[in-house]
Amino acid sequence: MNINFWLPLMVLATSLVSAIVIFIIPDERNILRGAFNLLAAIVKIAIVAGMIVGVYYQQEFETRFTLIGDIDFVLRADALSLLFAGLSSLLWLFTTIYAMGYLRGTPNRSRFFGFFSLCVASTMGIAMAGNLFTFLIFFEMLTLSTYPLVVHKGSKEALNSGRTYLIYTMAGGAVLLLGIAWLHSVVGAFDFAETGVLRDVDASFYPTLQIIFILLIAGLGVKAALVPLHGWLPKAMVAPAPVSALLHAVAVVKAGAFGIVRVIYNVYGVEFAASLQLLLPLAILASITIIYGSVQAIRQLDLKKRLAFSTVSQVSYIILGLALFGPIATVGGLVHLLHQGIMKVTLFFCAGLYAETIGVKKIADLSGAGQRMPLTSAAFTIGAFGMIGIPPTAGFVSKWYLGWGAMEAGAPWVLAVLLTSSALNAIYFLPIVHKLWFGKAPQQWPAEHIPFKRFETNPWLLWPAIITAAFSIGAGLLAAAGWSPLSWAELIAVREYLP
Amino acid sequence: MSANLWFALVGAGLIALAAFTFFVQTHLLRRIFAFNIMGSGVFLIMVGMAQHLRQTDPVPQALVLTGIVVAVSATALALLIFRRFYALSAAVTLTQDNDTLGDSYEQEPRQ
Amino acid sequence: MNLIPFLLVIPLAWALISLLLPRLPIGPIALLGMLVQSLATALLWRSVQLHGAERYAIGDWMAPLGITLVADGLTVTLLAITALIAMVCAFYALFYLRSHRHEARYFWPLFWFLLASLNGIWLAGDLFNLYVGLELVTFAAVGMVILSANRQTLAAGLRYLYMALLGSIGYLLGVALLYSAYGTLDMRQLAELIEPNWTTHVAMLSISLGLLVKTAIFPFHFWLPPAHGGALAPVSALLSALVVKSSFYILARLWLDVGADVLPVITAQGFGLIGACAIFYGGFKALQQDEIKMLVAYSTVAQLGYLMLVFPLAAGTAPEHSMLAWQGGMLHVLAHALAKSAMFLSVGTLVLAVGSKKIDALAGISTRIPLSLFAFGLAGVSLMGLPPSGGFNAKWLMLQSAIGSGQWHWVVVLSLGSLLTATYIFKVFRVSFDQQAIDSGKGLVKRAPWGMELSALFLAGLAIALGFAAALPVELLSLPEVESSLMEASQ
Amino acid sequence: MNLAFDVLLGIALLLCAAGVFYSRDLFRAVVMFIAFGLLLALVWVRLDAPDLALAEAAIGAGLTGVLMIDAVAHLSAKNAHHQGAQFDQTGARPQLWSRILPVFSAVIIFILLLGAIWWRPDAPVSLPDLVAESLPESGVEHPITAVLLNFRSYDTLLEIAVLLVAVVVAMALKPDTSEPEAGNSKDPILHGLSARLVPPMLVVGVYILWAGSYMPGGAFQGGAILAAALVFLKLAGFGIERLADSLLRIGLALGFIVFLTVATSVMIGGRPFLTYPESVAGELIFFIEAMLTFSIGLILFSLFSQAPPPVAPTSSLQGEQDER
Amino acid sequence: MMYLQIALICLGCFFFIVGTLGLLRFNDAYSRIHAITKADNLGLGLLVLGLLPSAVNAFQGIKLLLIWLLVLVASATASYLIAHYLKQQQEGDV
Repeated sequence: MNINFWLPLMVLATSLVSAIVIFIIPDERNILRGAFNLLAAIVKIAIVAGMIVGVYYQQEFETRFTLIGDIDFVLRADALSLLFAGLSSLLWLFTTIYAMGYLRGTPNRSRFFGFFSLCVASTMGIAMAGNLFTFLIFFEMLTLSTYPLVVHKGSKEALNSGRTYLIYTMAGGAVLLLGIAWLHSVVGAFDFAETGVLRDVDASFYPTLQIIFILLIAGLGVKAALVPLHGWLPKAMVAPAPVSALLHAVAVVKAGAFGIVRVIYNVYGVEFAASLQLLLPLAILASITIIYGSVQAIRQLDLKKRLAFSTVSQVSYIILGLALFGPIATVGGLVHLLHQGIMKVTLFFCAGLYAETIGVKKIADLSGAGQRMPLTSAAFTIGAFGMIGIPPTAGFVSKWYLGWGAMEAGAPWVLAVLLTSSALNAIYFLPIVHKLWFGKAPQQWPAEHIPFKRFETNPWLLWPAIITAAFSIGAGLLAAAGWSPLSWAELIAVREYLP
Repeated sequence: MSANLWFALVGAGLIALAAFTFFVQTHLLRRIFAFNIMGSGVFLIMVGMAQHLRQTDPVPQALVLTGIVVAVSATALALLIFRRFYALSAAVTLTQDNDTLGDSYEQEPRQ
Repeated sequence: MNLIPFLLVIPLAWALISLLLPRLPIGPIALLGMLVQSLATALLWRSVQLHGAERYAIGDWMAPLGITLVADGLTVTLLAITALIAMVCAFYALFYLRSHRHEARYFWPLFWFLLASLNGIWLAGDLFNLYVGLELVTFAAVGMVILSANRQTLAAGLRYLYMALLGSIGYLLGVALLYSAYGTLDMRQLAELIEPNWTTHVAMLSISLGLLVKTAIFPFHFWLPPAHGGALAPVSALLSALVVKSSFYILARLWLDVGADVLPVITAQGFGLIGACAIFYGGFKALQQDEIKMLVAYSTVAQLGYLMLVFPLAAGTAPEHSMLAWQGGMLHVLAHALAKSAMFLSVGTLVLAVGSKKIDALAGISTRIPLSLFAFGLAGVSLMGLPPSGGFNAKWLMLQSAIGSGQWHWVVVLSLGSLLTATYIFKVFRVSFDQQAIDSGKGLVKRAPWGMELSALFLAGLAIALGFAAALPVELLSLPEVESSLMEASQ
Repeated sequence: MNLAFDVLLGIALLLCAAGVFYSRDLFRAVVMFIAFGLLLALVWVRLDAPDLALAEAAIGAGLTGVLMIDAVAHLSAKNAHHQGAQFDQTGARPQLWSRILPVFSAVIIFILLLGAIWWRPDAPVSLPDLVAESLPESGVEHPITAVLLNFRSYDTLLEIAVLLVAVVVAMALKPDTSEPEAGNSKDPILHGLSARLVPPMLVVGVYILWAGSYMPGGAFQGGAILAAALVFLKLAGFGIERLADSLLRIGLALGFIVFLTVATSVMIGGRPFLTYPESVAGELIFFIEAMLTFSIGLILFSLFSQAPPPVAPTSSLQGEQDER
Repeated sequence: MMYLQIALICLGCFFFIVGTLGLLRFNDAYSRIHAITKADNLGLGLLVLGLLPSAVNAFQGIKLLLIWLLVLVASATASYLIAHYLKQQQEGDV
């Protein structure tokens, strides 16, 4: 029972404990609550970093105790889980800072930050789940803790969008539970294994395994916003900016994608899944989502709605990468999971900044915002370029690997999909960038809350956006460096495929 | 066709009759009658069948004795609640249709 | 000095104390009694866990003549749950009854009689003894329902009493037929002697109908919502969590333990069918309620439907599937008991603080009484069967049994049922997050005493903890006593 | 010849029951119900169960009848004649359902019971022999008292608890702001009769209690007669129900307390619960029975006297205030 | 002796029948009470007399007589009470 047993649990505990403490702190005590939040985030990043180093040197971190019958509760930090855990704990720190600035003076702050840390706890749990049962526990906990955040404003519209969110996620959860229960009755209790568990199941079960795969993907697809199941994402934009930034760019959406990664790689094993002809339909579905997401994004007038639809399409890049049978495509998919997170968070931060400082929500009246808020617009431009996949940014790296993987996997049509979607991205992002810098500024901004003091807006909001923009460029430029997300993704891919 | 069996059949008849009344009558007092007579029917079956073609069996008789005492306390309890309910609402039946908490009795004009 | 009789003597003694000496400080006396009771239960739990099931002949007369008390794994678990929930409800009632002077005088004697009869039922191994126990439970429960003697509760009490009496007559008729056919009243001896013939089938049918009426399963459910909705909060918590389960426990014992090989498959599927109807009917009705306590009462009607699914899953299927179903069903009894009592207690606090029973009066309480709402939420999680809770483990076991034995229709019922539960639980949540109501400041909210909020939270926490620590009770539930009968039954 | 009498008795019983259900006037239904009780007592005699005959006559017909008459008397004139005789027109149920289904279900019940009674298998276990066999150790000659107070004494313990709960609920229901009920007018003849009749009733009650250990009789029948005597006194105008509340409570629970203490104290000697030591079994049982008779008498009487008054007391009712 | 007993019991039953006949035929309540109490008491007396010889021992015979005595007193008081109640009813109404 050495330290390696307790580390995964400690990561979870930091946010669970801080959630309970924050719930109790009355609303007015900002400083105490802020201190607790930041402390928890920093401790979490430290532990995750420690584990990353440990995993790099082949150490084992695992918490395990029996739940019921032969099923046990497993929290294991392997390479893949730390990729997602690292991403979310890092971005959580910046989003907490952003949220503290964003929510100053609004009611129910303790309630908000309480559920906010519960959310991070469930995301950590999802990242480090060692088997499907534990994954499901945290998957449902994520739904429960995100609902209060979506309906935080308490307005009629927020409550309705909360209800749609629930209908989708509850139904998804039920389908997922059905799949897991069926799988458990067919195969018995099992943990995630590096190269999948189901290879040696006898042939008579293949059709059932295929149906179970569809159930699992449908359950996870709701959160990964695959085409028919993405309805809740645009509606959830009614939530405050930090919520939509973090949840709908990092936590909730990525949880779905991460689940699909786990199912394909650690439950079925990518070779076995390919042999069951499951990957091709998934790839097609992902491509449809990419195209549909981008087309819808073009039609949107509201900035956050456009970003939401772009998230829908971007997440399907990851699934596309996974669905292509080949190590390089996998690397592309995995690294996009990281890059898309960083870039999308930057874009949402900027959207929140525009709404907060100059009260601009529609894309039409964004013109001339560049002069008024140069730094935010610069961050926005970097994020936009990353989305389109222009070279220096991280987006380009992942799209490059995806294209290369597609060629290597012998699916040229995927390359066509990537090119058209990049073009579509350009169609809906470049006009905004153009309007920002070259548009004519109106005399009076709709609602100028924060005056232009030393910085263009509240520093608490500005700095997170700038740092994440810097990260997205850094991840692009220093991709080849040892510690970059790309090399980490390659490390994972190598272990996933059979030697 | 000993006497015991006949009285057991009479008991069965009583139960059927009382069950019929329980469904049809809505007056609360009549339902207490039905419940009492159904109880007596069950007691008749218990003793009648147990002693049919066998020696007199003290065990069912003891059980029936306990049953009679329990039946009288049940009737007394039902009557108590009914009278208090009647004192408050002057209603003699419980309407089945609206089982929400609001108005769950048949209001009668107070004399 | 065997412990079993003390579980009956302690509550009866305390009932007498609280009846005869009302001027004594009720609070400490009641809590002292509960502590002694829980200690005895814990010791019995320990001894059964170590040495397996115990049989205790009262009056030293052997089985068919005298009455034997049986304490096997399931009984001990139910005893523990009863002691636990009763203790928390007693603690809650101390605070709750401060604002209900009139009811406080006769609450405690009835409370102790109820507890004594529940323990009597869990322990009983004799059919007629179960009848007298059922009657005692019903009278104490009806007494507690009509404590606040106003029109609604009296009507509800009357309807409850009439249906319960009809049910016990049906049960007594079945016992009479069984006795005349087999000559014995002891359940274990009956289990060996029982073989399918006309009298047994009619007897078991009449017992089942009687007990279904007392468990308020779908066609006979209409007495439950007004009774549980109208009663005082601790009373409805006790009723929904424990009293309704006592008749189900007898039904399960009779069908799955005693008459396992007499249970025809069509009857088992029939039970499952009315269970499914109960789940959907209860869910839809709960959705339409505009009073919070009625909503929770209808949710009890729905959740009882889940219990009835144990019969089709456990009867006539392969031994390991029927064992899974038995464990799942009994775990659902525990999880629902904890979650429902937590929900009723938290609703009691909310109603007391907000002053009205309407759901939309609860608007915006998430900021003012967060603890009770949090307890309601945790209890809701367990009712919905969402993962970290006891309810989820029970649903998981039943799903495994249903999938294993290939009964897909029950799988669909299980999943749709929990979705339906989610709809009416989140209906309450939707209201509580409503910001307009908070801003418009609808009426001031009285501060609820801390004791009430904490007891609700404690029970809700236990319901969630059952999600993690389910291995202990489940392993105890399936002690050889139950396993053996289920095993050879389904060969 | 006996069979003819039994058949006649059975048919009379069924007709009496029909009379109870289908007499238009409620008061007439109660009278028929009392007649039904007495006929049933005769049936118990024919079934060779004298104890049950006594109990049925005293408790089933007597006391229940008294409670019923008291309840019906308080109903307003209109309700007393509540129709309910034919199919219930006022009921909200649709015509078809309320007419066909009850008949159909009653017939089904009867047929099922007929089959169950007719094709009854013979019982492998015979309890009466066991009772006869262990009767000597029970300390009582009469088998039914032995079963009630020794072999299955736990049932009787719970049954007394049932009675006690009924009384507690009665006390809970009595609105505390009720003014004492107007005492019955002191009717000279009734007063005189009761003064002369009650003492012999008490003697008979105690005799039946005493006889219970070797011939039909016992605690319940004795208690019922005691209750009848007390009811008689109350009706005759002796204001005896104004016993102090706590005295009444102790009186009610006395039997139960004695039973419980004896049941637990025997355990000190290492014997299981409710095992009377061999030597003193008879005396112990009689002691318990005596206390039980007293308590049952008081309980059954207070079930009659504690009944809530017909008209809600003028002061606004406690219940209403609570219901905000 | 046997024939005497049968004769007495038949006579008793005859009086019972007469009493019941009176109950059914008479029109107002008072005369009906009159008929019932008178005839039944006499009928019961004859019945008891008829059964006395076959009593097992003297004690049982005395008990039979006691029963008759009790019924006499009880029916007398009962009829008085009913008549009294009826009179009050009529005074109340008129």
